[in-house]
Amino acid sequence: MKKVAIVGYAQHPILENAGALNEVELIMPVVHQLFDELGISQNNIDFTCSGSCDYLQGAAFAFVEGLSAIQTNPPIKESHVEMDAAWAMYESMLKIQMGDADTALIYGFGKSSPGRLDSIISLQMDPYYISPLWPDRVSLAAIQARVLLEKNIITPEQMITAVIEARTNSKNNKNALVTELVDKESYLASEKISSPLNEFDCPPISDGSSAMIIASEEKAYDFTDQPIFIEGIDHRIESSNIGSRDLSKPTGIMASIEQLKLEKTKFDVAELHTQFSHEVPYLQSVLNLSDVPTNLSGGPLVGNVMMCAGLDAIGKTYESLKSNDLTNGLAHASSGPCLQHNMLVHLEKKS
Amino acid sequence: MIQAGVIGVGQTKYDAKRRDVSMGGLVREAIDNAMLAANVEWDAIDAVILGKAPDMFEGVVMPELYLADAIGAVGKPVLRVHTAGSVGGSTGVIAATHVCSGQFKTVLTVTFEKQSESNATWALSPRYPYSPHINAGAGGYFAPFIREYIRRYDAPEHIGWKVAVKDRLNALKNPLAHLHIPGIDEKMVSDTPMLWEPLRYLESCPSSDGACAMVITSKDLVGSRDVAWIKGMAVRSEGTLSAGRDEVNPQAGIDCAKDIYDQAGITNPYKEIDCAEIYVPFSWYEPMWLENLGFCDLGEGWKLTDKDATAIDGEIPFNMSGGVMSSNPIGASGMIRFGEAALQVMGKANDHQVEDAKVAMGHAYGGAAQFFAMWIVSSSLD
Amino acid sequence: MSEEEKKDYAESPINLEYHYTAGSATTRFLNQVKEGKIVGQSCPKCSAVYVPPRGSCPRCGVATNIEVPLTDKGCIESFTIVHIPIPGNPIVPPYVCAMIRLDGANISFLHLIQGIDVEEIRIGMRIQAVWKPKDEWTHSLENIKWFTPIDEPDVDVATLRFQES
Amino acid sequence: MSDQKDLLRAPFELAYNYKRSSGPLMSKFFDALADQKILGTKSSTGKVYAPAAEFDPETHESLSDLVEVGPGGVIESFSWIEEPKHHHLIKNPFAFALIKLDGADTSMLHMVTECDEADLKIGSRVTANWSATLENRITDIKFFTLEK
Repeated sequence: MKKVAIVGYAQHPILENAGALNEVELIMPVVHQLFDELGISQNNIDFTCSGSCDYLQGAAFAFVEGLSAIQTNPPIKESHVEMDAAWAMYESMLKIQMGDADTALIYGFGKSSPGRLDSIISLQMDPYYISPLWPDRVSLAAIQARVLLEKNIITPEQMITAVIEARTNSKNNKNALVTELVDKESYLASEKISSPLNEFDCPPISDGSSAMIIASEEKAYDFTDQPIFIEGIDHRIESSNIGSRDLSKPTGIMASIEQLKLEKTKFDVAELHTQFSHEVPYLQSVLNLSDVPTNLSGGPLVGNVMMCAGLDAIGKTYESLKSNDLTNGLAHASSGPCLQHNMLVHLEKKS
Repeated sequence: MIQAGVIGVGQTKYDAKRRDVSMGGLVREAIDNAMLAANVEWDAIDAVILGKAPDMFEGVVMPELYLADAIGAVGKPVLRVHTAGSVGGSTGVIAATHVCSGQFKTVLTVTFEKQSESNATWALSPRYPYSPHINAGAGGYFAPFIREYIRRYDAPEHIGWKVAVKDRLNALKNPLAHLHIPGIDEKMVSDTPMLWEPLRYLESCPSSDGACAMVITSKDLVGSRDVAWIKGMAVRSEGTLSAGRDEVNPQAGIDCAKDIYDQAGITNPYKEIDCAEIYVPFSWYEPMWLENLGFCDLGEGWKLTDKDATAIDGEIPFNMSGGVMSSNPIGASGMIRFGEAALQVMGKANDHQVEDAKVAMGHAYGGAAQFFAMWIVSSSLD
Repeated sequence: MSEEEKKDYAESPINLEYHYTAGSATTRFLNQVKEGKIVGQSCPKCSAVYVPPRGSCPRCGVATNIEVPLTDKGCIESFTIVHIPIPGNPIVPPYVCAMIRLDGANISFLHLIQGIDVEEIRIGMRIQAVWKPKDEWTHSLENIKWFTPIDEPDVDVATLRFQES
Repeated sequence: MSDQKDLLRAPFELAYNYKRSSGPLMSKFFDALADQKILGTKSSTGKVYAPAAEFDPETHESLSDLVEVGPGGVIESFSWIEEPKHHHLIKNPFAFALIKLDGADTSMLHMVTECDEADLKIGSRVTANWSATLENRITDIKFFTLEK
């Protein structure tokens, strides 16, 4: 299989409300930042792919508006997934592997501030049996948290630790939205939103955008001396019927671990698309990351741009490997309620 | 590059309201038909690629999550594509890309729209603050480009009626088509009410429910099955409000067609392509696309239509299935073009089969005539 | 409920509330529209002028950061006559919806044409905005009631096509 | 970036009454709710999905064998909302819960109320309460309450 590497990544500062910026104004700065860093332009890009969700802003064609941020004269090879931009990266990688492109630009953008994310996420559920009950995203996550706590797969202390560490790690992340430190007392004093989850267990409503450039092995070295290779990548979806899933057994992730032969891989760093505190210890245990530095960026708990946060996990892992003496990184992207659809990306720096 | 082919195409019956099925039931109907045609079981499917137009049509956000069970994707990779009206075509391209990349052997791809769940004009352009009440629906958007085409090349008005009749007569040979209008003729079309001048009611596509699925596999797994080899595929996009765009003859369409012809080794599409399923949602887009896709010179498209070149027994048959003019489940409409092209070269198009079709083209476009997806399929690999 | 009356569907109401924010380029533009002025934005690279501006030139992929005051005169690039009612649109058909190309702009936008027999409307016809009374002006192009033909020679629309110099 | 205070903001609403047609299987499920009955589907492996699933996520088969389940069942997990938000259908404290109905192998997401958080445990038994007006929707089950 043709090798593909990440050669650049840029992230817009995560905002509580990016109202002053339309789609174009949100996307253009990160794309330009990336082009400037690499000294290239859209003319160097063979394929462009984006990830976004119309319903976040309530616009029927948010991605069409967004495309105006990109130079499209002459017309470009371009596509769009109504998913986290991690999947736009996945599609772009396939394009490179089939030989239709050597380079790809990926971008994602999301504005959760204009709408009510709780209601919007309810509409991801089964439209006959579940959506009409309007279950909010926190309650759905809380149902999984309670299963994990009840089965002693995670502990309340681990959730507190996840929150405290996320806030502490936000200092590593110049784009983090939430940087205020939290201690155990204030955590415990916080009111539950949907028990067992309180506000600290949940990600902030966030607006932002991110962009990434990937390239074939041959082309990658034209951009950088140190490309970070996608050594393995796999994603799986689980049932839409959360009542038929064992919420303490991540069958999709386990299948990906087996597919990628990750059981014995020793990772140096990991970034997980864990939107809620309980997901951090849960996935650390599933992915065997107990002694691996995880979410050094603070992760989604300090900034959670919908449709970007998965790509950001890959981007942050890329940055960690690039700027440190590290070799193997694991990134995780997720979609849907209770970690329904998960992607694992094994990134490697060649010596 | 790994060579790939379509081994199964499955479609639903298209209708204004498929109230007899749920959304899951609708997509499964197409999938069952595709897998039966391909003679594959679920364990052969390595990934599922889903496409549809805006989520607002059905009010389900990111529906691959809800549809995971219905599309048989549980435990597998699934990708959801949305590229506006071209999505059916670009989903086909991305599905084939999964196989051509070498990552997957056999993939299932499905696209759908259940427009009866809401109202298309509402779902496509809800009213936003600060924007004037100018929205006149998709027809209102495209009609000025059509008028400009007519002006530019001095085309007579009966051309639009002629396409409307030809596609609906073809639809009578396709039991799955939404519109079956026996006895349709140019007089009937020209007697229907004007909607968006110069477009009359019967010169416009219907709003349909339906789904289309395909099974695509790599060369080594085709075996003795009937197959449509994918000889070329491409996508192109250009910005909506870009200075210098020619909406009548978009550069993205020209470039996309050239790309697939180059891949397939086609130098004269008019001669070398046996038939084509082209995205024609309004009658006049047939002559416009004939020119844009290089089947003739600029200004000559309406003349080809006028001399019946696009009839099912003509030089370059267009939309033998009845086309978008006869069935339009928006998210699936592009994939129906791709799938019908495959059926033609597999010799499986039944009553609307073009005799001896060996090379066929599938085409989709969307947005403000700015997103394009196309492919060339062939009965032989060489 | 009799069989005939029994619906084959159930209604599922979905009401989502949003706060629309216009973004920087649009805000700049609409603030001028509120004052009865039309100010396009031009591309620093290819000089194309956009009205209404969205903040970028999609030809070049750069921000349109140069303000270009325009008049309210232009021509009809193309048009349609809408004969059917559109959900959510209060205008009573038939009405003329035209692609308006203002003088000095390099893209067109849709607006209404009135003040002429629909039979006489032509591509290339010169037109000018008819504004609502000043006290009704808001942040919307609806401040222009419609465009109406003016007595100037038609424009060859082929010359409207933007060419990079 | 323009100044936030100069920014044009306005509320708007995306509102539509979607028309859900539920197909041959789920329509039987919704019709049964009118008789205060809850149906599940049995797969070829013998597993019973409730509410009646159209497709088996394990075997991918289409399901058609309907069996009655509930109306009582056991809470498999829940989240407790002390202060309901605007979009919630119940305005008093309530839980979203996964409820494994008697006779089913999978759980149904619904709401549980008329109790305190402390009353609910994983394993608590609950039973369906019915809405006075029937709309052929999942809300025809009003909510679940603890079994007396």
